[in-house]
Amino acid sequence: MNLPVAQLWLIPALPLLAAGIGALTPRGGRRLAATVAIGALALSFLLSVGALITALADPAAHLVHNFDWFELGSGTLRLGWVLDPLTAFMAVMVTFVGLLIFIFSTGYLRADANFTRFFCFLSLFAAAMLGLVIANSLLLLFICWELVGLASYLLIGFWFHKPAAAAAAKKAFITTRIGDLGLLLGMVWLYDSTGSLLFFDGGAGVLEPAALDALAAQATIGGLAISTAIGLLIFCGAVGKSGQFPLHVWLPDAMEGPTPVSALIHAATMVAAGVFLVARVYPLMIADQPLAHVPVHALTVVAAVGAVTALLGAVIAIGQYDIKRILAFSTVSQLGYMMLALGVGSWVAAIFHLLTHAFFKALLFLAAGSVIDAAHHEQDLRHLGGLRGPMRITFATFAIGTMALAGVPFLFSGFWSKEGILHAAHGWDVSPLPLYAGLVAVVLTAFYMTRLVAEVFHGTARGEGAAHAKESPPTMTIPLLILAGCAIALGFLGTPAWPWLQARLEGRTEIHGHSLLEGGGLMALSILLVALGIGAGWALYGRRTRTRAAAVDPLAARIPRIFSALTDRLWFDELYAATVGRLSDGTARLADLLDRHVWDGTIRFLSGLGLFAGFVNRDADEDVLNGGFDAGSAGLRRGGQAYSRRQTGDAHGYLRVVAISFVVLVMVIMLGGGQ
Amino acid sequence: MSFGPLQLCLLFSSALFCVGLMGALSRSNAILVLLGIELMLNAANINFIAFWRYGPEPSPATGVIFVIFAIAIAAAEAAVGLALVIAIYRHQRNIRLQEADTLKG
Amino acid sequence: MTTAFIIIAAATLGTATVAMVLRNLIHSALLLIASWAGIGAFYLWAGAEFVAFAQVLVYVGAISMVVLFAVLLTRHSRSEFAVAPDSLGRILGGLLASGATLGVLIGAVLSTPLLAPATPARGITVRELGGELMGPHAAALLILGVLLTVALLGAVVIAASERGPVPRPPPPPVAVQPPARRA
Amino acid sequence: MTLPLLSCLVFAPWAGAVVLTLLRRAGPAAVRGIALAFSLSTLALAAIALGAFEPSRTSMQLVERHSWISALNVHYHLGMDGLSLVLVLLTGIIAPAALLASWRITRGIRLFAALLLLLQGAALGVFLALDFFHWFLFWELSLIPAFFLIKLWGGAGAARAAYQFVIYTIGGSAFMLLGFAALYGATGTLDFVQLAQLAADGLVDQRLAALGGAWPHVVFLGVLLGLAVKVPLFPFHTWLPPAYAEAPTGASMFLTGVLSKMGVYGFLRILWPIFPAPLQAAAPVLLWLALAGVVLGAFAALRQTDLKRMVAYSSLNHLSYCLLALFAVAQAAGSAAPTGEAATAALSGTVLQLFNHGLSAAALFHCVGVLEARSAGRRGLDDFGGVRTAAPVFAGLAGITMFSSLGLPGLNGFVGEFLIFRGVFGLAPWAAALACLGLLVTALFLLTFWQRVFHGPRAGAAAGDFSDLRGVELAPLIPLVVLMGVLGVAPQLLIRLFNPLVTAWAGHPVVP
Repeated sequence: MNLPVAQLWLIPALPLLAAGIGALTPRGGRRLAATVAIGALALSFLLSVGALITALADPAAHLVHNFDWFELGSGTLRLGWVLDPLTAFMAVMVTFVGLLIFIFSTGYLRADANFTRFFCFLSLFAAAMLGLVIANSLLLLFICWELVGLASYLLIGFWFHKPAAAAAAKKAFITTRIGDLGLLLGMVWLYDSTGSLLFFDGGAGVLEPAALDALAAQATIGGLAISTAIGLLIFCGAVGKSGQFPLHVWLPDAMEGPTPVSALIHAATMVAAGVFLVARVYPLMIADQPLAHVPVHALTVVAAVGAVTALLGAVIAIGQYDIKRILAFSTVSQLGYMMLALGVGSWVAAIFHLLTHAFFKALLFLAAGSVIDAAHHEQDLRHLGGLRGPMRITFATFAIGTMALAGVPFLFSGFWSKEGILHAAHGWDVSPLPLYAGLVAVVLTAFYMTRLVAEVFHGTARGEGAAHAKESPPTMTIPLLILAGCAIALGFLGTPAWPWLQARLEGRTEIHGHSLLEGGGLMALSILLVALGIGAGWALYGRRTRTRAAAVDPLAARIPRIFSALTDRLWFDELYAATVGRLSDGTARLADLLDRHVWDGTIRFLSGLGLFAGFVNRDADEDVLNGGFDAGSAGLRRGGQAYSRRQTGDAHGYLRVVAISFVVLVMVIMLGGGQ
Repeated sequence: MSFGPLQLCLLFSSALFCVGLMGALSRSNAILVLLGIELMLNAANINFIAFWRYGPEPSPATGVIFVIFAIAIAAAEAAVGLALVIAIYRHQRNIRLQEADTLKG
Repeated sequence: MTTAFIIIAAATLGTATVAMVLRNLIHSALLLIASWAGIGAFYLWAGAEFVAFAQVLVYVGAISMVVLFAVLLTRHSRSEFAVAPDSLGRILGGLLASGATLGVLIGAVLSTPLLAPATPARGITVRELGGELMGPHAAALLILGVLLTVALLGAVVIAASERGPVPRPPPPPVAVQPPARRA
Repeated sequence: MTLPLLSCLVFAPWAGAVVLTLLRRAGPAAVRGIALAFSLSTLALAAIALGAFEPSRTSMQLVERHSWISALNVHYHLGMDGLSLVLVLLTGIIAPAALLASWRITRGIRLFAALLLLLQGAALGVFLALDFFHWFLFWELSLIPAFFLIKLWGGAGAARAAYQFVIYTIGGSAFMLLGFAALYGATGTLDFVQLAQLAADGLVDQRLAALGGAWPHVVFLGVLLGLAVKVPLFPFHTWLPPAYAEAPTGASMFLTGVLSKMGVYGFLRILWPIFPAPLQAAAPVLLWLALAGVVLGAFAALRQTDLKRMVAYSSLNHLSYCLLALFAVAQAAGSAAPTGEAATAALSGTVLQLFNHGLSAAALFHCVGVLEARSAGRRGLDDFGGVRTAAPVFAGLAGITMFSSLGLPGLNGFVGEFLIFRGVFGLAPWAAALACLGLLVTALFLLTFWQRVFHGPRAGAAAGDFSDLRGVELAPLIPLVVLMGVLGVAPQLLIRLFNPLVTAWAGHPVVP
């Protein structure tokens, strides 16, 4: 089963069609909407598998299909799609995870009045995300990039009658748009410098050597190569979308959306789009590597941002009480890992982690959703507890996800992908700091996940919801089981001993495995750190479980001030509100004041001067232009009254005036030598 | 100082014009005012004919045509004017022009 | 030649002046008719025969009639043809203004060197005049026709006595039958 | 002799106005029907013109040129190129939409419809006239119906806003008239095509210089001022928010959809081709002003609590993008750098943005008008809440309109803005970078609008009986929204009309 590249557009087109049908389906057509959406995505999944088979036949090739969008000057603006292993793996992952989450949603939202609209938006998201994945043009990618942003906005605000959801949706859109503007600028700069936005175009694309050499050769402000500057601007987009520091603040708030949305968009796919973007334009990002004179390489910035984010997300996650927020900060942290991997030069490690993370994080979110649904929308872990008994499947799958995320060795996919990243960071010769950050984050990740599992599933139920929790219906548990299977199995596609996935991504057909003992020291260290994290977590939270909701957190009892800082997310929101928010408010106020008083006032002043020259007017009090206008008409009216008093109605008088004027006129002409 | 026919005609028309003007200015009866104005119009017509006939650049028919049109318009004017006089009379039971000042400011 | 002109001018001016001074309206109107006839004579003297005929037809024939009708329609009683004497101030003002106008006009005429032509322009035949009127001036003639029509209609509308709508006779009283009461 | 298509285009709405004036007895339904038929005539005739139009020719097409006042060398000269065609199409779409949006007006509907038709004819005249004499007549004539529409059907402060609008614009136009009088004195012609040709040969500057003194500057600044007030260019925009806010919905739609395009059209048709050198000299300053319009316009919108004023400021912001692109091109016109592609992109973006802004701003005003109609004239940001719950269809269409306005890819607004940014970046990179701020703030205030009015629990005027869109309220919105989607996916439909033209302009900036 092969899918030729020319037909690649079918993959996003099918969900798009489903979204269109969903938009027109009345509220009652729940079954129809869900069937169409799931059916379309299932077909897309099959097509993606076909595309993967095509791509793996020649993994080094970038199959492209480009077409004209519109005329521009003497040429045309062209878009297109590309098929290579990166695209194909991503498409398979998106469609497969998406399919499972769609199925899960039919159970999770079974009681929601806007069920059809939910599937319409989900399909729209899937279409945009798949379009993003197959794009062979930065412009097409940007278009889909914004559309996934739109879908994210709509789905975070799905329960728009809740003010918090509406505010979170807006915050997500605006914050990511800040990054997107960088991407837009990078894109126009790239277009301006190379005259094309196609990635691969038979030698003329921007990711092909001719264009890259030209970009790296030219210098711009601050001694940066153009490719560095463009790369950094494009990275801005990735920072916004992937919730990297300093634009990470929207992602935890985005948890106001329904949980399947959090699983699909804010864990598995969309937030990973930033990583995908950097991986896609990787040739551009590394174009400045040979240049020694460049003050900073693009990838160095990527690595720094990734390291900071990985650490920051993990630290803040420790102090949270909301299940979904813990998972959200965990996502931030894991995305930081991926960026770190990109920055230290191993994009395949990043993509491998992206794929495994998509599965186990989707699993974690869906399992959390199962808990929340069973506990009547209780998300605060202080009010949960003791769910291990009533929710066996959920607990088992959640535990598998936790172990994958924490990096429990050998069996779980997260271990292998994280090892790849740490290995790459170890090999980076610029600075050891990313490695240290990654290692610290390993401990923290294991710690906060252990805390989460202990608080939610062990001990006793501390709330009404948790006390009456029952296992979720099969539409929800079956996707959990499948995802749990993948969270284990996927790791074996990329072990150091048999790195099939990495080789295919890099376009190689032969696989160079090596013994696990190579670099075994690092692996042993990280296993030790995972054990340390889990042990510490268990020691604090597992041995003596919380008994009532109001009890003080054990860690908070030990380091109260630091812990409350973590609970308040290190005050990033407050900081931004006090700086950026204030600045924007102030500018708006200034612009408004300028408008109302300075510009308008100047004009009024000028018009007042004109009026003053015309007739002195003492009554222009209220405001000069209109008051002046009124006064002007009043003056005219007074003059008119004076003249109208001369209108005596006496026809003789008029005629006399005419006669006398005539006489005067003739005399003036004659005496004035008018001849 | 001898007068050519043109000067004579012009003096004649000037005198007629001023007689009409005097009537229009000094009489209060609206009909007489209108008649004075008719006289002034006639004086103007005399000038046209005079210049047509004795002017420095005699032309074939312009003056005559002009006068014919002026007479026609004067007829119209007289008809409308006198109708107005009758309307005024009906309104205020006299035709004293100085009393028809409803439109004063 | 000049004698004829002087006689005509004197008659015209004399009748006009007297007409403007008289108190009796009927007399004034009759004198003015004479004055208009004098102007017609002047046109004949000047060789504009057609204009002379038009003058006689329009002024002596038509406008005089209109004037007389107006005079007759605007008096209170059968014998009241005399108008009230005018105020002295108004007469003086009129005299002053018209005298000044006469002065500047005469001054202007006398001080302007008017080149007399070698030969007076030849007269114009009625045929030529007709050709002119129907040729180059056809449009003006048409417009004039419209103007006259409109003026006529306007004069009729203005002068017609405003008679309100005929009052309707009051409706015959309808016999109101009280509803029959069934007891 | 063929049918004088362009004359028909211009005068058909006026004929409609005359017909409405004569039909004193017609009922409101008949009046609306007749007005709509005449209003739609533009679209029908424009479709015919579209058939006869050859995009590949860059000169004027369907030209009508007759001697009019030979003593002044004034000709009745109409012609159409890609730019005119796009704007005529826009007028053909917006004018019926504005009429439909005013369908429920009961007070003086006959006069209202007649004034709207007069306005439509005047705008078409501006877009098609090629002689300053009647171009200026149309230009000024457009003010009179606009004045009465604002004053008679407007809100509480309408009288004041209307006077301010008219006096301000007439003030600007007076300077323009002065400029053109001097230009006529210097060159002896008022024909745009001839003037542009003279300018291309360098004769306009030469002859103006012959007038001596400050005249060349006075002429240029006069024309600039007249156009700048109309667009408006920052800081000559203060008449705009009150005028747009106080006008009745239909008039606001037409004002922002069509009338605001007249100024930019004037820049492209008059200022740029006839005064290339002075414009280039002034471009650096003008670029800053346009940038201020983009950024401060958006920020000022953020601060507004009156929804109509907010949308009015967004108009300022969007039109300033057009001017930004235009000035960037003008500034770079003489430089040696190869700027052709960037200039083409910037100019294409400008024309596209004109059309797109017309669609989205008119639709936005209609949405605010619907809110007003539902709440007895309230239009404050805090007067509503949860409208999306009460009226989902309305919310959906309004949402698409807003996302189109904030430049979401996939809808029409994006393509124009992308091309403008691409062009401006190639010509003046720092300006493009700063203008990004405008994009961000636009998103911010539109989403604030959306969040406060449509989201949250039902509150304010939406708490009670708030019905969804019905019948004729949908009529103006649906075609606009459909066009937004179609043009977002297939901008080629529009671009093909003017691409050869802007390519020629970008090569050597002389129109036509």
